Amino acid sequence: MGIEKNELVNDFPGQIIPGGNGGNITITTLDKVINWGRSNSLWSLYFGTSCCAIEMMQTGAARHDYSRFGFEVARPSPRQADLIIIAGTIVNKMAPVLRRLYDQMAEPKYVIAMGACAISGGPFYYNTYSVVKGADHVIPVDVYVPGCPPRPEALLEGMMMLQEKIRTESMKHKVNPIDGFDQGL
Amino acid sequence: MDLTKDYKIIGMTNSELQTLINSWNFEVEFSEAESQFLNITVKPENLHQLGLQLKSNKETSFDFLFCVTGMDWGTDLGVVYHLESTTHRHQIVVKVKTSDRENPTFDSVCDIWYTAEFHEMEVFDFFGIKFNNHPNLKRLFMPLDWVGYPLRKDYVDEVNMVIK
Amino acid sequence: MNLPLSITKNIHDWLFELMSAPIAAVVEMVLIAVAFLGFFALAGLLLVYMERRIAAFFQLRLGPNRVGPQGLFQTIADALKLVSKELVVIDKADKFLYNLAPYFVIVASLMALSVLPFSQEFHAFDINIGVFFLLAVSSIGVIGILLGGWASNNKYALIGAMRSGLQTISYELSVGLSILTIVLLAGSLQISEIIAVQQKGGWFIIQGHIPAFIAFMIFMIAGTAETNRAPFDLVEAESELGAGFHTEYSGMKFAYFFLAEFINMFIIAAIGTILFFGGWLSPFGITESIPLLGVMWFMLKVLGLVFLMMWFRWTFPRLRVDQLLTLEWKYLLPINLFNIVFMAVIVWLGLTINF
Amino acid sequence: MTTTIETNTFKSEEYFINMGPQHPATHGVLRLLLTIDGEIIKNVEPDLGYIHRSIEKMCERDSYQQIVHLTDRMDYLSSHINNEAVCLTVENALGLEIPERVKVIRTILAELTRLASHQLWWGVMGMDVGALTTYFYGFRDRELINDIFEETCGARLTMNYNIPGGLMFDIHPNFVKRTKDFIAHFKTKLPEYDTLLTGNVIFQKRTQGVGILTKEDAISFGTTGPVARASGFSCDIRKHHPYSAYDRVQFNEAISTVGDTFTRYQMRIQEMWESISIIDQLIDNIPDGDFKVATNAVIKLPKGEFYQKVETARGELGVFIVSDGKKSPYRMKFRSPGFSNLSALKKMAVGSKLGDLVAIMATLDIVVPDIDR
Repeated sequence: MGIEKNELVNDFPGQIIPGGNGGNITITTLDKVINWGRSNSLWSLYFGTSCCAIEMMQTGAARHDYSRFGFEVARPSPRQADLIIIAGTIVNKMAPVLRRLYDQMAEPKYVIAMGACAISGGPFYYNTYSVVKGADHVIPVDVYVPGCPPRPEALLEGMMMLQEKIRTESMKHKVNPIDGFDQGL
Repeated sequence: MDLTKDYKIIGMTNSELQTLINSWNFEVEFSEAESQFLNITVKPENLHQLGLQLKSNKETSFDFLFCVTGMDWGTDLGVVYHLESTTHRHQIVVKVKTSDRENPTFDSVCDIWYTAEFHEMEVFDFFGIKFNNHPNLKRLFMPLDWVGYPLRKDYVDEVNMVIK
Repeated sequence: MNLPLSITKNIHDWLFELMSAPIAAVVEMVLIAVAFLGFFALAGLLLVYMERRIAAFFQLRLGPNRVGPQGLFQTIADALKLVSKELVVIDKADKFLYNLAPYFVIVASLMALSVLPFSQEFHAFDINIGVFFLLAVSSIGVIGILLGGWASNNKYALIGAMRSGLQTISYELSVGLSILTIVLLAGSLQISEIIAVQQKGGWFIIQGHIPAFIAFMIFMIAGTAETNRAPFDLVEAESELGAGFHTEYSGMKFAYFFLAEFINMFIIAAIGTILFFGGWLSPFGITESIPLLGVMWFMLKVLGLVFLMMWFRWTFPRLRVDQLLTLEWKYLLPINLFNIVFMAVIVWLGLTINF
Repeated sequence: MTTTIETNTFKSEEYFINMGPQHPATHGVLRLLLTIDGEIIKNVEPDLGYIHRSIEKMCERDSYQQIVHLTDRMDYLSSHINNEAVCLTVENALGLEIPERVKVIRTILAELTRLASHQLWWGVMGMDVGALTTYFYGFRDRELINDIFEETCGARLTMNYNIPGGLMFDIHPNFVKRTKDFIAHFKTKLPEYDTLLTGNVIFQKRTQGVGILTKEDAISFGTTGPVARASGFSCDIRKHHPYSAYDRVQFNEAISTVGDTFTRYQMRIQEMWESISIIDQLIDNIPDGDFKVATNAVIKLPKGEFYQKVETARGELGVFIVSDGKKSPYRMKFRSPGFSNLSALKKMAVGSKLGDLVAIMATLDIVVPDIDR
């Protein structure tokens, strides 16, 4: 990892410790290949709770067509999905179900919180007894897409941001996002 | 099928309805103030019989229960039934209330109007009003282990509710 | 055989010159196996890509076009991702059967692939019961589906597997009988023999005219049902059963099921090509002098039939399970039985069309 | 079909299956508890509340202007009509005289919303019975309506265009032209829907004679909208209790007496034609005038009970406001069409097969946040 970050050397204070033996090069190359595969093949789970689900469907439909990026294989089974797009409000009764779906997914798995409700509870933040104030109270979220509901273009942008995030991953330092989540880490 | 005539039907007027229902001797109270419908308030023990009569009587035939609302009037708990007749196209509102907040109980009307089965579950869920002879009275919207009845006026939830 | 350009024969001769006969034979087998495995993976990926682009074409959209030129590398990315994905271990599943099931499916379709003639010389395994072997082997796949559904310990998977069982058992009959109709015409079960007959007398769909055409239609319907594709995709009916029999499979195990579906489609289309459209023969013998072009003709015909099956999939609604059985047992089977007699009479009276 | 021969050697056993909350056919997060014998459904029990957002409780603390915005998120496919329902209730309670211009614009937008909703329903209906391509055809036309909404209201889905007293701002100058273009376009595209799905033999076999609801049951279960009208229950609010500009347009109520899945499907296709005709009649005759009447910044309804029903794409939406004279309602109740329609599901689905259940659910056209509120 250290070798890649040469551009930081000039203005980085103190001593830089080089990455060491050549094993890293193999891993980073392999990382690149695998990240390329993972980022270009994000299969999402059929998951939409409310209004945002319609905009998510619009994103998949003919005009916006997220299949161009290879996202179109929506899987009904969490075992085969890589991505949950939380499209809509999460309420107290749904939260354990969402957590269970997330736990059922196979690693690596990613989460996009789509819309104000999934980010913070949105319009249902005040005076409500049943809404979870943000999906990140339940599962770790990678990308937040604001809007109520976000336009399809915004969702596409969010998905491409997720692709960028995946491209920076490294197998060596890979952590399961759920580790320590329940303890508030 | 020519249904155009059907749209112009206006059933009995409120005063006609009032006279007719008065003749059934159910000890009901009438009120037309502050509402666009004729409101009748009935005692809980007469609710089921009145409902049966309202539906089966040929002149009223209120066969379409379009809205069931649970109510918390501060002291009293109650249910408001909005009824319409699909043949005569007149409408009426039936109210029933009780001051028992610990264990409010009414008779179920879900054998008269099937739709009441779901609506009564909703009222039970939000107001804790129980219904006798209901086939499957349980919480419909809230988790089964939820404590309290959220739409009552005295409901407080400090964990989930952020009051603005 | 007198071939002007015989690649396989040259390799064969060269190998046997280089080493002793037994070793050369083993090396040859390994080479062929590797070639088939490579073809299997490549064809699977290409078919998935083709399916997605064709679906997009039917659905007024573009389909994958960002990963690589025109999205050609899309399925490679998918494969890479599936390989690197975690294999979920199901706690209450029957682990041995659960892990065995994908291999059943994949091995069955690989075995069926081995007898297909890509051209006169690219024909790995020309046994004298070729068609019978194809039929027998291709129905092993359903055992994998049944096992997978049963061992997953999931009710949706179980319903899917049971549906698959009844579907395959029913439609196997129609596939078999419609193939039998053509075998009556060909007089042989050997695939090279079947194609040789067509080389002399024209493709069977023309030679056998009416009964052959009926047989072809039944074969395509039943073949689509065999591969569990829409409108017969009850096994993994998305709106009913979620993911169907492979609900609990993840990563590469799921990819095996996924790939096998496409390879099975390829095999059904290939059988259709061999039996009805003259295999690697060119239309009117226009390129008979260049046998290597047979590969192109064979692939063109097969992809044509594959396109037809994809067209079915993206147009028709799904059948219900009782309608599926009604269609087979009340319509296809009687028509098929009558058709065999019809064909036998035509062959007996010599009423076939011969060029 | 449903008779079971029970012997000791060959005994069928019912089992229990959990459909949802995350399931492709439940259109969101509805949960169905199914008891199944083989493929035949013995019992259906809906479990709701997976998207219950306590809108009725929130309304008790919100001002009337704020409540309008919450209703968008209930039945998000008829969001404009939901807004209209609340606005009409408030306006009637205040006794406001609404300009004709507002009434006509509201009606046109409501019908466009209905078209958009039915287009989406048609696409998803096809998907539920296995014809995936319909989905894209439905959305192709829906996008055009969304463009019109976006230009005039500023949003594609949750429009917030109505306010008590009128509209938030005047229509966009392009509105009339674009709507006319769309109607002309859609008139040529709607027959495509029939070609692709209605005429398909498999589709007809799948839906005809399945999930029959009699007229008596339809009334007793309180079903409304296309579901009830397929059974012969004339319940179109636009006809029976006309509001906005519906009293001055000519249209037919789509109605039939068969009551099976296929009829419910046809009702909606027919309603699309009626919507087109309503828009055709109104689009050239938008009267000039104000786009709103002035109201107080803080609206206080008089003490009393107010009920208003409107016809959304799914059926009758009732808004019941109990006011005690303050700036927020004392109790607000939404009578949602989907909730009552769903209660009839058990009646329709028991005895049919698993595949039929999906088709029946599709023709109920359920929007779960509308049911759960």
